[in-house]
Amino acid sequence: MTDALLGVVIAVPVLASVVPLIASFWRDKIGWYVALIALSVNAFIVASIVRGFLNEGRLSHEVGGVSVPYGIELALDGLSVPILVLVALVSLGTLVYTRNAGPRSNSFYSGYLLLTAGLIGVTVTGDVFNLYVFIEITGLTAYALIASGDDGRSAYAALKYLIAGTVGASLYLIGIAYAFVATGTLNMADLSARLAEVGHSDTLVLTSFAFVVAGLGVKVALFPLHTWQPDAYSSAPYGVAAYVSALVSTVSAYALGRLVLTVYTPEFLVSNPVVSSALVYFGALSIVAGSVLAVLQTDVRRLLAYSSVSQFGLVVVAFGIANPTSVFGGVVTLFGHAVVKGSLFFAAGIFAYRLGVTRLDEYEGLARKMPYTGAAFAVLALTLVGVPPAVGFVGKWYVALGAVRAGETSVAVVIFASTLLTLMYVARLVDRMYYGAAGTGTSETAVADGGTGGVCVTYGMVALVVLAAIAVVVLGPVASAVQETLALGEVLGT
Amino acid sequence: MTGIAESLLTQYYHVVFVLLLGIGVYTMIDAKNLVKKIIGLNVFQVSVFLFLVSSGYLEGAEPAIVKDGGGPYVNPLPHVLILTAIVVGVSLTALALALVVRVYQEYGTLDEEHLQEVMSDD
Amino acid sequence: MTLALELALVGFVLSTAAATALLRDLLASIVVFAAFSLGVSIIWVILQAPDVALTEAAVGAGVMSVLLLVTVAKTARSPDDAPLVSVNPKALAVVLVLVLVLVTTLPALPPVGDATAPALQETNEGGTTPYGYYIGNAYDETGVENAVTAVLVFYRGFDTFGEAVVVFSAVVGALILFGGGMRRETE
Amino acid sequence: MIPRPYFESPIVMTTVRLVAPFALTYGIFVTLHGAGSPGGGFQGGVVITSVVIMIAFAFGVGPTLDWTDERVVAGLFGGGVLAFGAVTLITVPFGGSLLRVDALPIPTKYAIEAVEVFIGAIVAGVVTSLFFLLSEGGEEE
Repeated sequence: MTDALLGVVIAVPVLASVVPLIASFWRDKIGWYVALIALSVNAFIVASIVRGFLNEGRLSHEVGGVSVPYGIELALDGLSVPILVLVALVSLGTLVYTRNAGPRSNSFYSGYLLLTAGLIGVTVTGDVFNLYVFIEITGLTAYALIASGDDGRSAYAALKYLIAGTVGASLYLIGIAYAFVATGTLNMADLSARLAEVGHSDTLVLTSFAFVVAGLGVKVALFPLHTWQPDAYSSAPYGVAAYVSALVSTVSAYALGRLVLTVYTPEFLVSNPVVSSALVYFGALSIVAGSVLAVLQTDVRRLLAYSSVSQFGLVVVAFGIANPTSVFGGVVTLFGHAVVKGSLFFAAGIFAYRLGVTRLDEYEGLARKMPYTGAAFAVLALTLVGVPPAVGFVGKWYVALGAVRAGETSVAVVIFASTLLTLMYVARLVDRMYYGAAGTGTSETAVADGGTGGVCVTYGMVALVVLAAIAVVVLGPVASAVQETLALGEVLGT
Repeated sequence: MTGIAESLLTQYYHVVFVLLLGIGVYTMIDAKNLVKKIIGLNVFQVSVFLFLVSSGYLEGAEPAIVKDGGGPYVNPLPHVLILTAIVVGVSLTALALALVVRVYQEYGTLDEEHLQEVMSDD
Repeated sequence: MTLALELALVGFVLSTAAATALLRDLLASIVVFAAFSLGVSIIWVILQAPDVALTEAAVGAGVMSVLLLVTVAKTARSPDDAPLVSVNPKALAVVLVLVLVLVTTLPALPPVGDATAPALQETNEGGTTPYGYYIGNAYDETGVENAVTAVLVFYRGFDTFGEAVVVFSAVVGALILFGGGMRRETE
Repeated sequence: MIPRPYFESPIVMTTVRLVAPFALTYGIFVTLHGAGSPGGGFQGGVVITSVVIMIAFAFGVGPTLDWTDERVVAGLFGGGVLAFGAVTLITVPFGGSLLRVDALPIPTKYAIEAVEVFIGAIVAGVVTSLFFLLSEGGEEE
């Protein structure tokens, strides 16, 4: 029965999302409560799914009782368990934040629940076309939530995101179409076997791989396909920016890993050394370009956005190297980045709501005005650099270790170099906050920047950020301990 | 090169797929008007649909309304996928148009260059 | 279906698609786009996909055009000082590269309608293929003659559930944008 | 804001009055006949919506919106999603898996038809709402 829960965990938020819409005929502002109940229920379901995974290993559910490969399979293995847990945690955490920070309309929470359902769907599906459907659910709701800011800027950013995202999803669909032409099947496990039969150096297989990577690359926002992302993150309400930056690109990167590692398989990468190095260089380029662009930013939200480009580059490098060590590093980076980046946006929101600061130069002396949030922000930012023992360090360590084991020492050098670049912009930020002269109080951009007026920062919001800062430090050692449990070697078939 | 020339003749639906894709991408890059970009996006998506549906086509076969003694049938699977994809596409278009209306209300223009000017003035 | 007729249709679809790109007037673009959708739906009929054809006609030509028209009525048509936009060389170059890359993959594709194509085999090394399975079992297992409906609702029903969620998300998204719930506040 | 492009035309109004009932019937027919022939909930739902859109073109969007009860429209798609979701979940205790419509105590064919009807309701409700939202959305602000 545990395996059926993989579908229930998608259906619950979908069903719940109808309630606020219908209820809006009678009452406003009950969406938050509905979302809280539904996502709490979901967290319990996820807990029992994880228990099932720990007892039985890989879970698989055939929807409709139709056997693989004729129906749709939902599956959970060591690669997806951390992502599922992540979605369950972050979706609840963000609710704590949006309680006061908003948006608070009923329809917003319907969208929020649907987005969560989409994210979970991407994580647990075992079918390449079903993945497309869930990617589109995730995209559609993410565009709408980004546009929930009060000003036209967010609508325009959302529209650009929509066009880029739809092109990305369509490129992915072309990739799937090429694979379908070559094999006639869509189930991931079956497709993997059939692709191997067709031959990993077949033109159709290679074309399909190229389109899948390019399409998901747009969704992940890898350099140079990232152009939609900074505008989207910097014009959305803080709560939405946190949620989207923490999860939407994360599950897309997971989907990329799922396809590369379990459909095309590491063997495909071994038999096409050119393709595998291209993938690694693609990621490495993103690492460097993202860091360099982040250094150049003056707006904190844009800085955080470009830093994501760099972090996801690291994840792609990890998947491109494709040994269990590097993939583990990639998964840890995904998890750690999500918690860190989401919380940094929370903290940036608290600064903006309380003091009206959004730009780097306005962060002067911030830590003295808001010591708790300031300290948490500093810890989270340093985690991004990879300061041990926090989770960012553990992720980078395993990716580098995997790279060295695979003989890709140059990649380890790139990772080290990007750490220095990251240190550059983080140090600049933290230095300003702690040693800069105290600013002149509330800046005038506060109201003009939208969404800042009238939000009262609660203890809950500050506590959330502080808790997250503690969590990312504790998560480091914990992450190393679960490496065995995830059995990634099994997932990769090595 | 002869391989390519030959496939142009035997697979003109694939050629149409490539050309439509090109037209769609061209419209998306070139058009300054946001609504026009959305139309381009739709042409682009139709090209992908054409590729998938043609993969299920079997010369001389009938649609898969399965009866005893009938056949051969075309592959119904790509049709199902495209039905889903068309509906997904129209949902995306609807949201895109809602965003367009919102942008117009705010800035009074749908021209991309003009929009960028107005926004940088803020 | 004769080849000449098919080629004429293909020509119609391609030229209407090109016209949507080149016409400056938005309203004209939309009308041509509706014609394009109708042409495409006839291609679906030729490719023996009547369900797709019906959907394309209803959704592509119908709903899409209405929504586009409503949007243009609410916003603005482009100034029509020249009927056609001039060709943009930069965009054309990008597109040409893309098209050339795709053309090189064409020889590897099986010809359209070819009975030896992998997607049209009833069995392979893994046993019965999805195609073979649906053709052989859909009616017996579901009692539904139209295999497309059987696959849509039963075998791949979860996709369809996702599709319903996408449609629902679109309206939720529009409600988020235009504020409030379903209830109109003006009354 | 440009004036709404609406002209009262008795010919159009009469035509719509005559055609609307047939279009509605056809929409319901297409929704219900997906099993044996091409068609189904998505196409049927769109045809049903076309009735509302026809009326809006003939009599003006504003009057049509006043005449439409939003609760019915929201009930259509909300109810459709709830019903489809319920079918997805209710089959778990019957057959041990999601959406296992062949495990329900009714013939599979009827279960499939029922799902098509839910889809038709969702599509009809959503497209009608989208039409109204796009033509009236945010106008009062």
